[in-house]
Amino acid sequence: MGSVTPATWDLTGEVSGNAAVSAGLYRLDLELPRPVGFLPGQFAMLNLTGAGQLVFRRPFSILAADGRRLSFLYRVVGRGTARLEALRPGERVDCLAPLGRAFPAPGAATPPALILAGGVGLPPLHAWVQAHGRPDDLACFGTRDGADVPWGLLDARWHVSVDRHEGVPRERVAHAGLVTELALGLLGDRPGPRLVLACGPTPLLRAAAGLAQGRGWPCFVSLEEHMGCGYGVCKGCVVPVLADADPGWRNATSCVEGPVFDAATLDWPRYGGHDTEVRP
Amino acid sequence: MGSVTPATWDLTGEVSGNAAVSAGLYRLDLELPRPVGFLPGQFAMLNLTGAGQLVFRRPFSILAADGRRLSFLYRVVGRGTARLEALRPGERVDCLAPLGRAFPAPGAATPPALILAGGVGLPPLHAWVQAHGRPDDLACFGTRDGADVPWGLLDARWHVSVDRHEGVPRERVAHAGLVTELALGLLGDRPGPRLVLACGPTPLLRAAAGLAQGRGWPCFVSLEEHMGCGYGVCKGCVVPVLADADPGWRNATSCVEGPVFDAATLDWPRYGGHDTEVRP
Amino acid sequence: MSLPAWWTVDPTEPFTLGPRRLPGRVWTASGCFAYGLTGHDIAAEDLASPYVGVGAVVTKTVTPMPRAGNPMPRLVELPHGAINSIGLENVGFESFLSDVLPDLEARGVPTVVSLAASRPEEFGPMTARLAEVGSGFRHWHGVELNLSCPNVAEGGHDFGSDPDTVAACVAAARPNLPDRVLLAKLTPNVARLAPLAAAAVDAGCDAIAAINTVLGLEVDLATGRPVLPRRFGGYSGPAIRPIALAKVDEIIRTVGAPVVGIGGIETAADALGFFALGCVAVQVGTAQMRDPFAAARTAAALRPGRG
Amino acid sequence: MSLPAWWTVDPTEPFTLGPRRLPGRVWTASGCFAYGLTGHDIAAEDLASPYVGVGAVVTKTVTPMPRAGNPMPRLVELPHGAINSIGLENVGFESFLSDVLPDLEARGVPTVVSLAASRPEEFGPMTARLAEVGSGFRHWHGVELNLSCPNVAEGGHDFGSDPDTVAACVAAARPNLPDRVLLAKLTPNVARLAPLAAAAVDAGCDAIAAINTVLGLEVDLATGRPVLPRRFGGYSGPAIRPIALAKVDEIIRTVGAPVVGIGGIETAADALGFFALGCVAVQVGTAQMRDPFAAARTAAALRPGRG
Ligand SMILES: Cc1cc2nc3c(=O)[nH]c(=O)nc-3n(C[C@H](O)[C@H](O)[C@H](O)COP(=O)(O)OP(=O)(O)OC[C@H]3O[C@@H](n4cnc5c(N)ncnc54)[C@H](O)[C@@H]3O)c2cc1C
Ligand SMILES: Cc1cc2nc3c(=O)[nH]c(=O)nc-3n(C[C@H](O)[C@H](O)[C@H](O)COP(=O)(O)OP(=O)(O)OC[C@H]3O[C@@H](n4cnc5c(N)ncnc54)[C@H](O)[C@@H]3O)c2cc1C
Ligand SMILES: Cc1cc2nc3c(=O)[nH]c(=O)nc-3n(C[C@H](O)[C@H](O)[C@H](O)COP(=O)(O)O)c2cc1C
Ligand SMILES: Cc1cc2nc3c(=O)[nH]c(=O)nc-3n(C[C@H](O)[C@H](O)[C@H](O)COP(=O)(O)O)c2cc1C
Ligand code: FES
Ligand code: FES
Repeated sequence: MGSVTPATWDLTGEVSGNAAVSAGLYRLDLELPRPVGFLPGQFAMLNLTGAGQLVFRRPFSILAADGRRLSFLYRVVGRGTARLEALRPGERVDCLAPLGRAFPAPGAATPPALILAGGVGLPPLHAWVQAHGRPDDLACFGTRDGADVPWGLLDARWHVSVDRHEGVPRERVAHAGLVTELALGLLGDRPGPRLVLACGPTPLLRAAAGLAQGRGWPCFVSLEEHMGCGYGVCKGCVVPVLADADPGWRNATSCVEGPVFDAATLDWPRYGGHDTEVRP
Repeated sequence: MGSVTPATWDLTGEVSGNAAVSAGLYRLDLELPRPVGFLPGQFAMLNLTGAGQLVFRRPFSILAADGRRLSFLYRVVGRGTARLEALRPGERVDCLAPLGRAFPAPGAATPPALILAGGVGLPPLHAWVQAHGRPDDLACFGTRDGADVPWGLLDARWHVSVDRHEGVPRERVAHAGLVTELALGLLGDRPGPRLVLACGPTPLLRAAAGLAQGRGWPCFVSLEEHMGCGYGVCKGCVVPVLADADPGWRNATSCVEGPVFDAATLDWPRYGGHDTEVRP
Repeated sequence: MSLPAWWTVDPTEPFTLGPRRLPGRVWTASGCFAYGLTGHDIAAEDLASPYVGVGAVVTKTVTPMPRAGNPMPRLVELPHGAINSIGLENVGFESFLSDVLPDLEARGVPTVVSLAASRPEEFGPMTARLAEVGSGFRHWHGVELNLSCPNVAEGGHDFGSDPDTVAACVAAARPNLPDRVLLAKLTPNVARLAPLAAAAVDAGCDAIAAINTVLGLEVDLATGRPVLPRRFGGYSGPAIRPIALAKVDEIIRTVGAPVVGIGGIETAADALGFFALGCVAVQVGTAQMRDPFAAARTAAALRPGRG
Repeated sequence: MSLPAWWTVDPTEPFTLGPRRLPGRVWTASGCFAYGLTGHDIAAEDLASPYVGVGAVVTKTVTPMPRAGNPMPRLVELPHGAINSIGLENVGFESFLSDVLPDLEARGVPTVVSLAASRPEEFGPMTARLAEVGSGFRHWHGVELNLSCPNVAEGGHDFGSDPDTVAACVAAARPNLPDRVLLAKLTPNVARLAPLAAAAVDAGCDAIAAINTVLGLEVDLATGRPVLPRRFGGYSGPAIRPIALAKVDEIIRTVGAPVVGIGGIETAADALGFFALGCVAVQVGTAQMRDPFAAARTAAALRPGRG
């Protein structure tokens, strides 16, 4: 798949939009000096310029590309995303994109997709649905409460689950509970198989992988490791994948061999995973 | 004089104005949470907040105080002043003020003043003229060319000299040459003595001190040393002053014992001085 | 900053260190707050004075004789810290005893006196005189031996990097300070701090103060020459905080002695890192030069229920 | 940045170092640019590739056996730098020889191979094999002996801090590399670098590469524990630049050997500081991880008449 991947560019873009799309999520639009392509699941490494520049860029999944515009969804969790949130239109942002492996594109023989997106894991799967969505796919998005849901982004194809119901607009539906429960409920006893695609908190990814493995369904998950470079040169983002050779596993570079992995190739017991938490 | 000095406050103010007043000079207005007083010649230590914060504050002479507003004139020469220039109204600035020794206030017996201000040395002497100016004082301001002169700030009391005449408005007068030459010309053979007050590049200060010493006139100069703390605790700003005890000189802390010094007390040969130059 | 659950200490409350009760755990570092404020006071809206809640002012290091220090420029800002070659300018031990210390006592400033000398034996008579003059003083809490000023000795290498010498300095001072805290301040410019710390502790000091400045150099690009006339200087400020944490951790885990953490502390969050490793107190240096209320605000922000 | 008058060298032009002509004076540092880009290329508007004008890619240190490195997290950003405990993850010497080096040669990437071993003698056979495999290679320019990886040995202290061992490492490698440049990369985590540098030069290396990372630690305030499972890591990035300049200056002024300067270089201005002190070349590390074009843009900006 690496072969069909669009070329990677190191560009400095201008902020054309940066506003909240839900209680917890912001949308960032960048105008780049030239168009860059992407495949759903690929990401960009972003940084501020000038005094706000960070020692490392930060990885963000690409939500959409439209001509010279690249769009992202982000949550403020620390130093860098706080600075992102303060960006005003016209300010400059360094952008290295696209990077990494994408979610697989469906072929004729590919079963309908079961999409599980948690919180800020939405962008790559939203992009996938826009690019590859088919009528009998099942797209589920789960988050904490109704106010966290970017309703404007989610058309009728998306089913939403929340822990707490407040903030759900009158005209929209949101189920209670975990996104995996929602998905299983919707599946009911419809026959498989399904192509399971997941992005979000590590527990969600584990659940998705387990669900697929139990049924022998194909499953791809997008991991969110800490990243230094994002382009394969620092080895700061490794995850354990199964290997034939001793000792039965090896480190995979998640920014290049991932962030999307075939769930069956990951060494789940050895994988620590981690979720972005707001620092004290 | 230390006794009559207004209390020093550590406050965070809001930028209410920040615009060019000449080709090379900007005026910064800060709205502080409370009024602070100052004596002409005293300075403030300013710093940016957030990502732009500097390791050390920067010293700036106070141009004027009006209620809760404190005003400054500055020139962009490096990292800090470049960040100052980028400040927009509403942004926050840390301000420690007032600091240091002021120019002496004239008493009944004080001879008329001869004021020599060079370039960015204008603010403290402008403040002095506003506060203490008398009809037979002679106020001279010198800078590179006409465009560098903040004409709007200089009323009829001020005589201006420039090296290059371009940029001088039709309705204003600017003499050619050094500010000291201008002053001597204006003095002509009028009888002394004069209270000489000078602030600006080191060569100007040396010239002023020499001029006064030759005539036995009192002279006070404001020195611009690099500063760390600005309030007397780091000893990074010392200048040599004459002392009775061996070895005949001692280090004076220019942020506390200065920046204004009686020129007769400075050990001029030992004083290195330095002028702010724009870094490559 | 919201305080983490593991943090339960109020650093503005007295604590015991060696033979002494000290008023608090956030101090100002030597050379960064002179002998405290002199002449003028400074006020802020949140705090009445820079001393509020500050456990101790470690005074500028004094030497047996007065020193004029090094030529200017001797303090230069760097992008993420500062480099200084002040060269221990100070009023000298005798005028410190006659003028400065009594004044600090009179103003009720909690004081730890920083001393330096060129030979270990000198710390004997110095601490003896100090104990004499300060015998009745309630606010003089102890002595910090500066065994580590990289900007005095040429190239920045000093006697503080030899365990025997460190031990000799501490041993000379200890007997004269039965009821005051005695700290040894060590240089980070060594491969391993633990042996030096162990030597100091075995010789009887109550705590290790670490770190002093890191040997550094900056170039003036216009001239291509070092910005400091002496080429090298002491690097301080936020940039050295992770180095200080590593040194402090090395001492605490291998020597187990009480450590007063120093290095790049600007905020309560920075201080928490040192306390997390087990420091009994911290000192604020370069940040105190920028913000007279840095130590006071750090202390206030670390009071549980206040942060 | 306008280039100062004293700067007249074009760092994108070849220069001689030891027995070798190297293509340029701005290199990428080991471990910060892997074995160069693999698989994908990266383009920019000002430069066609990250290799343009780059004098050498110092490849990630390879060890006799493959290494998986340390547990995650092993690379953490700090306010003014980063600390890492990658633990020398690498493909191992044999697959480096069979797969990586020939590929770099084929792609015409100017290469300096970084080697590490646990015993000095190992550098003999390693460099012999390397010379064998690389004998005909035009783009393989030499070897950098990594005598200084603080995050491999526990606590970060390693054999690279003993002059005799340093000499033994260099002596083992030199005879096998008659026509390639040999560099010794030293650890800054010692009191004095000069004796180590002198030992390396006397043993026959062509230049000293300095500095490697500085021992550092960061605390996760949420847990109160170090962010790295191994507690310590190697501190790099802009924060350590003044420390690197001091170490480089110490070597140049006391040993007089050619030095390749490393530490916190992000821009042409940063690189100029090292050249001003007399460095023959520089390496870009942490900044290269952030910006694939960091070294290329630094080199381009340092071309007289271009800056
Ligand atoms: C491939 C990939 C795609 C991503 N896509 C998105 C996205 O579309 N939208 C979005 O909001 N976030 C996304 N993330 C997570 C995002 O990169 C982090 O939230 C961001 O780097 C945090 O930066 P910070 O400076 O604000 O936080 P920091 O101050 O760096 O850290 C704050 C918290 O974030 C955690 N954290 C730091 N870096 C990462 C990281 N690389 N991955 C996960 N947690 C981290 C820390 O552990 C800490 O708990 C993605 C991460 C990866 C690896
Ligand atoms: C008491 C006092 C009053 C001052 N009043 C004013 C004023 O009213 N308006 C104004 O524009 N400037 C004034 N200055 C000078 C001003 O402080 C410096 O221009 C400023 O600190 C430079 O900061 P920077 O970060 O932009 O430059 P830096 O990047 O710090 O340095 C750039 C250049 O400025 C020089 N420099 C740095 N710090 C100082 C310093 N403290 N004094 C002199 N030169 C320095 C450096 O040598 C270098 O050449 C005053 C200085 C003092 C000591
Ligand atoms: C300008 C300056 C002067 C200093 N003078 C002394 C001193 O006299 N004695 C001493 O023990 N340490 C001195 N130090 C070191 C500090 O006390 C402190 O150990 C070091 O700066 C690290 O802390 P920081 O990063 O918070 O500044 C000085 C530091 C600076 C910046
Ligand atoms: C993630 C990372 C990995 C590194 N790996 C190596 C290595 O394998 N071998 C080596 O000699 N140095 C290694 N280094 C050190 C760098 O080559 C360089 O010496 C150091 O980071 C200082 O330069 P900098 O501040 O520009 O990063 C590594 C540094 C980093 C940040
Ligand atoms: S983030 Fe650097 S290798 Fe993946
Ligand atoms: S600037 Fe610190 S003492 Fe004057």
